[in-house]
Amino acid sequence: MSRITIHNLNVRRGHKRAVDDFSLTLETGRITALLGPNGAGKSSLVLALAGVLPIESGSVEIDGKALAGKAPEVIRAAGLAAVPEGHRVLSGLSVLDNLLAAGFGHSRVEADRAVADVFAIFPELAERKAQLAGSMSGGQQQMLALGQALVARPKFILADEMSLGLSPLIVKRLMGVIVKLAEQGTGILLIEQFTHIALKVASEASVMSRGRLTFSGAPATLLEEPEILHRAYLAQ
Amino acid sequence: APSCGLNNGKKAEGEPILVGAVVGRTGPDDFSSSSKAAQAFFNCVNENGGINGRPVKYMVEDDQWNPEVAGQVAAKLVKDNKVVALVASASFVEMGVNAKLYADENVMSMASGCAVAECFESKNIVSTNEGPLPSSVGAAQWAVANLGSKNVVCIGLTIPTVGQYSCGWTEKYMQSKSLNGSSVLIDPGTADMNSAYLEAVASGADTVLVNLPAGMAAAFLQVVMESGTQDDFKWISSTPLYDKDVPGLLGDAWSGKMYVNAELTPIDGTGPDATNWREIMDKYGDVSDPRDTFSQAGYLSARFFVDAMMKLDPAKIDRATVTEAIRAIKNEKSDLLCGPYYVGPGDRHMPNHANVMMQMIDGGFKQVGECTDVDSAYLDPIRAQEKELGISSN
Amino acid sequence: MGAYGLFLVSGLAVGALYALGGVGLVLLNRATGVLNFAYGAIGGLGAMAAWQILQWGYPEPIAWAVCLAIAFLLSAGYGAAIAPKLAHREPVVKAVATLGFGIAILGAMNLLWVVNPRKLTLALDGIAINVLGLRMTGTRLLALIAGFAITAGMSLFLVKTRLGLMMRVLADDRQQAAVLGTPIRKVETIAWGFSGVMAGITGMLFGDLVRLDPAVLTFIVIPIIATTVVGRLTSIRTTFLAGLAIGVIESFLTLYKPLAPFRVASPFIVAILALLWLQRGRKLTFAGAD
Amino acid sequence: MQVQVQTSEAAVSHRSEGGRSRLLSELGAPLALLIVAMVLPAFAAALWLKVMTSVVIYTLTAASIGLLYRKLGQVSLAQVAFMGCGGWVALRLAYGTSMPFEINILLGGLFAALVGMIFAYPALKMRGLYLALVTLMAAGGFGILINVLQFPNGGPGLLGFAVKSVSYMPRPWLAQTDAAYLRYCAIVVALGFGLIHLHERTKPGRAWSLIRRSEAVAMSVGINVTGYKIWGFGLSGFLAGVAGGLLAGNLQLLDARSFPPAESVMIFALTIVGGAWHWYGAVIAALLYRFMPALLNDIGVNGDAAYIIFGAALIHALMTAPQGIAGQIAGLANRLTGRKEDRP
Amino acid sequence: MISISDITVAFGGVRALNKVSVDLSDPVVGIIGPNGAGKTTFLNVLSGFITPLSGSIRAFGSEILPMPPHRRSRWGIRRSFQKEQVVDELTIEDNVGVVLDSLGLGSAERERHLAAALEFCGLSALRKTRAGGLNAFERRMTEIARCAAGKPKILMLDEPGAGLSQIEMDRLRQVILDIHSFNGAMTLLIDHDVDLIQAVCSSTMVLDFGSLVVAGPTRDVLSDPRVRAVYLGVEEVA
Ligand SMILES: Nc1ncnc2c1ncn2[C@@H]1O[C@H](COP(=O)(O)OP(=O)(O)OP(=O)(O)O)[C@@H](O)[C@H]1O
Ligand SMILES: Nc1ncnc2c1ncn2[C@@H]1O[C@H](COP(=O)(O)OP(=O)(O)OP(=O)(O)O)[C@@H](O)[C@H]1O
Ligand SMILES: [Mg+2]
Ligand SMILES: [Mg+2]
Repeated sequence: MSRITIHNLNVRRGHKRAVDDFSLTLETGRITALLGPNGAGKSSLVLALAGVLPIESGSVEIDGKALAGKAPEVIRAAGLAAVPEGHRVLSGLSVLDNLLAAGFGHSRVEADRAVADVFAIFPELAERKAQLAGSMSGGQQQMLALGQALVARPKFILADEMSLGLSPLIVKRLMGVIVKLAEQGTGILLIEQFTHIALKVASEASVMSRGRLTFSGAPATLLEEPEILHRAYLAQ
Repeated sequence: APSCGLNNGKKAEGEPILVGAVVGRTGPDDFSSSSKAAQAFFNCVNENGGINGRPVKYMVEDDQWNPEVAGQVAAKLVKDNKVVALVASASFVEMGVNAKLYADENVMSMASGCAVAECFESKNIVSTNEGPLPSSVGAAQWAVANLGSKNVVCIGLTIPTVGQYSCGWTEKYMQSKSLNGSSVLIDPGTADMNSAYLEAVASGADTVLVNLPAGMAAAFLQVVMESGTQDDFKWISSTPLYDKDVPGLLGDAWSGKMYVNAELTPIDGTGPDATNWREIMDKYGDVSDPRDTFSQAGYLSARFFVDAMMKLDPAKIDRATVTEAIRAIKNEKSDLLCGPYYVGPGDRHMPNHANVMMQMIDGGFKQVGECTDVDSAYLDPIRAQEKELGISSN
Repeated sequence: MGAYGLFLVSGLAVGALYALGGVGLVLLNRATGVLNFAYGAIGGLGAMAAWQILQWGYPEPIAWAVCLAIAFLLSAGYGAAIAPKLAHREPVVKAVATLGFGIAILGAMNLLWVVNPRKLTLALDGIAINVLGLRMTGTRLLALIAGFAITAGMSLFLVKTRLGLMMRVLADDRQQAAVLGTPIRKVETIAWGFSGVMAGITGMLFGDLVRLDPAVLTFIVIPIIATTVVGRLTSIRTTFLAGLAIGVIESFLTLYKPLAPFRVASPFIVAILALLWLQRGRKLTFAGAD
Repeated sequence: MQVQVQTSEAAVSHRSEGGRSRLLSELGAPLALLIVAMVLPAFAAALWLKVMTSVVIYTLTAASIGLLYRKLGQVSLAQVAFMGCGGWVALRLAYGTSMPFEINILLGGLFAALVGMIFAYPALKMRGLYLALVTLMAAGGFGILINVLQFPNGGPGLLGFAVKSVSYMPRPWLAQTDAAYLRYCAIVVALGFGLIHLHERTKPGRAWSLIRRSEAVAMSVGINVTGYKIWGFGLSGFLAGVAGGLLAGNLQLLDARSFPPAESVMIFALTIVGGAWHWYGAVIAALLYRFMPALLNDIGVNGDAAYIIFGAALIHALMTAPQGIAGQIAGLANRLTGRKEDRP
Repeated sequence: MISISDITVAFGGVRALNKVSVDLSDPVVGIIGPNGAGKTTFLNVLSGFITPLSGSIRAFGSEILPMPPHRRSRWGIRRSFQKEQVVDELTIEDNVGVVLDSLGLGSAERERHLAAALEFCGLSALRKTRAGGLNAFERRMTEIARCAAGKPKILMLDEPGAGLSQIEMDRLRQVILDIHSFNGAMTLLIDHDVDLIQAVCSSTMVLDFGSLVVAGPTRDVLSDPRVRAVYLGVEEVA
C-alpha cells in the first residue's frame, strides 16, 4: 500500500494564498472526496500537487519520497496523475496521440497496451481515434482526459471536477470506472461540485474553504450534517 | 617624414577649432575609413603647430545608416557643438537628409564618401570622391576605347539615386556613342543573383559592368563562375571593387579578366601626396585603419581644409569665415587626384570627374589606363561652372 | 523550353534555400510553438565562424563542425535558458523575443567581424552538373537534396517517433504536456538544438550561395517566413513546396521587364495570395474555436 | 488563456473610483506630459530636440499598435510600413499641391487607414501569430515596393520621384523651427491619444472588448464583428499614417531605407515591453525605440555593442515584466498609494 | 413559437445533427442528451455560427436562417456559452450594456433596460465592478443578464449550471423560471442536471447522435424508456 502525505502545504496565486496550511493523507485503494465552494482552492491544490504550480512551503511525500518542487514529469513517474478541471486535452492532436502522449512513462509496447485498455473502457474514444481532440464535445473530452490519466497506470489519480458538463449516464460510467480503479488499488482524490455524487462513492471526505481544510471525516457525517458543508460555502 | 600644416613639430595649444564629420559606421557597410584618415591628418597638424597655433578638435558621429539618426547627429554637430565645417564625411544617407541643414546654417561639408546623387547636387556639400556615376561611365568609356565593347550592361542597385543615377547615365553614354547600353537593377536584399545574371545575359551585351558594393559583386560573380560563362563577356567594374581584399575575395579566376575603375589614383602611387598619405597613416593613424580609396579621399579633404584654414587669421576662424574660405578653394592639385580640386559658389559640386582604370591581376591591381576625364552630359553644368571659375583641367 | 528551363532551374536553386530555411522554422514551431526570428542570425553566426576557421586554414569538415556546434549551442542555449521563461506568453510575444536574440547576435557578429566583403567557398562549389542548360554546382544540389531529405525526414519524425510526438504535445499545450509527464525542458532544449543545427546548415548554404554578410543572413529570415505562412506554420511539406514555388516565381518574373524590379517581393505576394486562397469560403467563426 | 488572466489583473488594478477625481487622475498625467513636451524645447539642445521629436512621433505609432493589441487582441507587424504609406501620401501632396500641412498628414493618415482596412480583410478570419505574420508579409512587400518606387522627392508625375536631389517638404507655418515642430507633434499626438480614448470609452471600445474575448460572443450580442474589426484596423492605420506624415515633416523628406519590415517587428516588441495596457506604455516604447539608442550613441557606445545591449534588454524585459514596464510602474504606484488591488 | 424543420449539420463525415424537426413553444424548453449528441451544435445553428446543410427555422413569424449572426441577436436571439464568456476588463454594466449598443436605443431607454436586467439578475450593487474580480456564479449571472437585457425573443443557455454549488443552483433556477415573466422571452436550456431541467422546463427535447429522440412534456420525456437508456442510465429514475 502506498500513501501520499500532504503536510502544511501553502500555494500562492498572484497576491492571494490559494492553499493555506493544508494537510491531507491519501491512500491507495481509497476514494477521498474533496468538497468546497468555488474558489476554495481545490484546483490550485491539484495543480500544485501535479507540480505545475509552485509550492510556497510545506511538503508532499509519496511513501516518504519528497515530491514538492519536483518537475511534473517526475511526479507523474512517481505515480501521481492529475486530471485538471475543464477537460484540458491537447486540442490540436488526435485522440490517439493524446493517449500515447500520456504514456511517455512506459515503454512503447506497454503504452500501446495501456491505450488499448482505455479504448476498452471508452469505446467512444476508439471510434474517434483520429479526430482532433479539440473538435470533440465536452463530455468526450472529459473521457479523454480521464483516459490520459489511466494510460499512466498511476498509483493515485487526482480528478478535478470530473462530472462537470457530463451527462448523467456518463457520470455514472465514470464513477463506475473510478470505483473499479479504487478496488484495483488506485488511490483517488475526487473533487466534485455535485457533492452527493462524490459522497456516494467516497470512503473519506474532506471540506476545503478559503484554502484551508475545514473538515475531514467520514462521508456519512457530511450527509447527516449538511451544515458543515453549508458553513464552508457561506464562509467563501 | 610626413608633412602637414606648419611642419614645425610644436604641439598646438591654442583654442581648438571644432570640426565635425558624419559617417555611416554601423550598418550594412562601414564608411568610417575617410574620417580615420582625416583624424590622422588632423593629429599630425595638431602636433605640428596646428592651424597657426590652434588645434583641430575633430568630432566624428555615426549615422548608423539611419536617416533619423543622421539628422540627429548632424544637428548635434552643427547646432549644439557649432562646428565650423564638416570634413571627410562618408555616408549613404546623411547628405540627402542634411543638405538643407547645412545650407540653412551656412556650414560647408567637405565630404569624402558620397554615394548618392543628392550629395553632388547640393550647395553646401562638396566631395573629394566622385561617386558611382563618373566611375561607371569612366569604366564603360575605357572598355569602349580599349576592349572594343559595343554593348554594355550595367548591374546596379534598385536604389534610384544610386542605381538609375549611375547605370542610367552609363546607358546614355553608350547611346551618345551610338552603341548599346542597358541596366539590370537588383534589390539590395535579394537572395537570387541567378536571375539577375540571366537577365544580363539576355540583354545581348558583350561587356558586363559590375556596379555593386563589393559583397554583392562577389555574390554576383560567383553565380557567373557557377554558370561557366565567364569567358563569354568582358568584365569591368566601378570603384567598389578597387580594394586590396577584393582580388582574394573573387579568386584567381578573375585575375587579368576584371578591369576596375578607381576614383582617385592608385593606392600604391609614388607621388608626394600618395607617399605623405601613407606616412601620415603610419605615424598618426591606427594600424587597423584601412588604406583604401576612401582613406585617400579623407586625407585629401582634410588637407585641402587645412590649407584653406591656414590662410585665415586664426583669431577670426568662425563658421562664416570658414565657409567663405572653403568656397574660395580653387585649383588645388594633388597626385592623388586626376584633376584639380575646387569648391566655388555653385549649387552642385563635382570637382573630381576624371579617373583611372586598374586591372585585377595576380592578387593585386595594375594600372592600365592613364587619368581620363569622364565623357558624360551629366557633367555639362559642372564644366560650365569650371569655365566660369577659371579651373584649369589637366 | 530553352530560356524557360534555364529560369526554372535557376528558380529551383534559389527556392531550395527558401524551402530549407522554412522547414527549419516550421519544425521548431511544430515542436515548441515558437517562431524563431533569430533563425537567420544563428545560422549567420555559424557561417561566419566557419568562414573564420577556413580563413585560418583548417579543413572544411572542421568548419562545418564548428558552424553546426555554434548554431546548436546558441539555439539550445536559448531553448534552455530563455524560452521556458517566456513559455506562458502568447506566440507573438515569444516570436518577437527571438528578434531581440537575433539582433544581439547580429551586433556580436558585427563586433567580431568588421563589416567587410567576404565569401564562403566550399569544396562542393567546385563540381557542377548541367541541368536544362544551367550549370548547377554541388552546393546548390546539396541545398536541394538536403531540402528534400529534411522535409521527408522531419515529417516522418514528427508523426512516427516518440520524441516527435513529445514535441507536438509540447507545442500544443505546455502545461498539459507537463501534467501528462512529458519532460518538457528536455524536449524543448532538444527541439531548439535540433532547429539550431538546421539553422547552421541553412546559414552555411546561404553564406556560400547568397552572401556571407551578417545583416543579410539575419534578415533573410523575413522572406523565409513567407514560406512558412503558406504552410500555415505547420505543414512541412507545403512549406517546402512553397519555398520552391517562390524561387521559381521570383526567377520567372525576371522575364517580364516591368515587374522585374519588384521580383524580390514575390515571397510576400505569394504568401498573401496563398493565404487568401486557402481561406476562401471559410466562415468567420466556427464552433469550438471560441 | 494566460493572457486573459493578465488582462484581468491589469483591469482590476485600474479599478475606477468615479467622479471628478477620476477625471483628474485620468487626465492629469497625460496633461503633465504634454506640458513637458511644450516647455522642454526651450531648454533642450538641438540633438535632443530631434530625438524627442522622433520619440513623440513614435509614441503615436506605439499607441496605434497598443490599441489593436489591447482592444482587439490583434497584432500588426506592419505599423512602420503604415507610417511609410502615410508619409508617402503626405509628401506627395506637399510637393504636388499647396494644401496646408495638416490636410496633407490627415490625408496621409486616411490613406494608411484605407490600406489598414484592406489588410483587415484577411485578418477577419485569422488571429494571433498567424495574423501577425500576414501583416509582416505586407510590411515586407512594402519595403521592397518603396525601394523601387521611392518616396516623392519633388519630381513630376504621379510618383513625384525623379533621379535628382531632393526638395524638402515644407513644415507647417506655425512650426518651422525644430523646437516649434516638437511642440506641434506633441499636440497632434495628444489629439491622437484623445481619439483613442474616445473610442475606448464608448461603443466601439465595448464592441472591441467583446471581439477580443471571442468573436462568437460578440456576434451573439449583436456586434457587427466585420465592421468593428475593420474599423479598428482603420483607426490604427490612421494613427500610424499620421505619425508617418509627422515623420516626413520632421526630416522634411523620407528615405526608403527607414521602413524595413524588421522595424515594424521591433516597434511592436517595444510596445509590449513598454506595456500595451497603459497609455504611457506607448511613451516608454518610443523612448526605448528612439531615445535609448540616441543616448547610447551620444555617450559613445559602439553601435554594434548597442545592438547587443538592446537585444538583451528586450528579452529581459519580456521575461520579467509581463505587463510591460508601464505595468510595473502602475504596480509600484498602486503599492505606494496603498490602493487596494482586488475585491476580497 | 419556433418551428424547426429538417435541420442537418455535418462535420466532415460526422452528422452532428440529422434531420431534426421539432416545434418548441413553452416558455422554458429543455434540451438534453448524451455528450456529443449535438446540443451545442443545435444552438450554434440557431445563433448562426453554423450553416446547416438543409432545413429551415421559423421563429415568431420570421425566417431565421438567412440572417447573419449579429442580426439574429438584434432581432432577438441571445445566447450564453458552454464556456462562460464575460469580458474581464469591462465593468458589469458594460458587459451587459454592450448588447443594447446595437439596438439604437435612446440613452434614457438604454439605461432603463440596463438597470432592469441588472436588477433582475441581482447585479445592481456590482454594476460598476470590473468583471475580472467576479466569482463563477456572478459571471454566469452577468452572462444571463446580457442575454435578458432589452427585448429578446429567445434566450439560449448552454449549461449555465455547470460548476455551480447547490446554493447557487437554487438561485439560478429561480432566475430562469422568472425570465418569461421578466421580458416575455422564451428560453432554451441545455443542462446535464436533470433536477434543474425537471424544475424549470415544461417541455424537453432529447438529442442523441444528432437525431431527435423525443420531444414533449418534461415528465413524459424523462420517463421515456429510450431516454432512460441513452441518457439517464436506467436505475436513475427508477
Ligand atoms: N490563474 C490564476 N491566477 C491568479 N489567481 C487565480 C488563478 N486561478 C485561480 N486563482 C485564485 O485562486 C483561488 C483558488 O482557486 P481554485 O481554482 O483553486 O478554486 P476551486 O476550489 O478549484 O474553485 P472552483 O470550484 O471554482 O473550481 C481563487 O481565489 C482564485 O481566484
Ligand atoms: N468543429 C467540429 N469539427 C468536427 N466535429 C465537431 C465539431 N464540432 C462538434 N463536432 C462533433 O459534433 C458532435 C456534436 O457536438 P456538440 O458540441 O454539439 O455536442 P453536445 O451535445 O453539446 O455535447 P456536450 O454535452 O458534451 O457539450 C460531436 O460528436 C462532436 O465531436
Ligand atoms: Mg476548481
Ligand atoms: Mg455542448
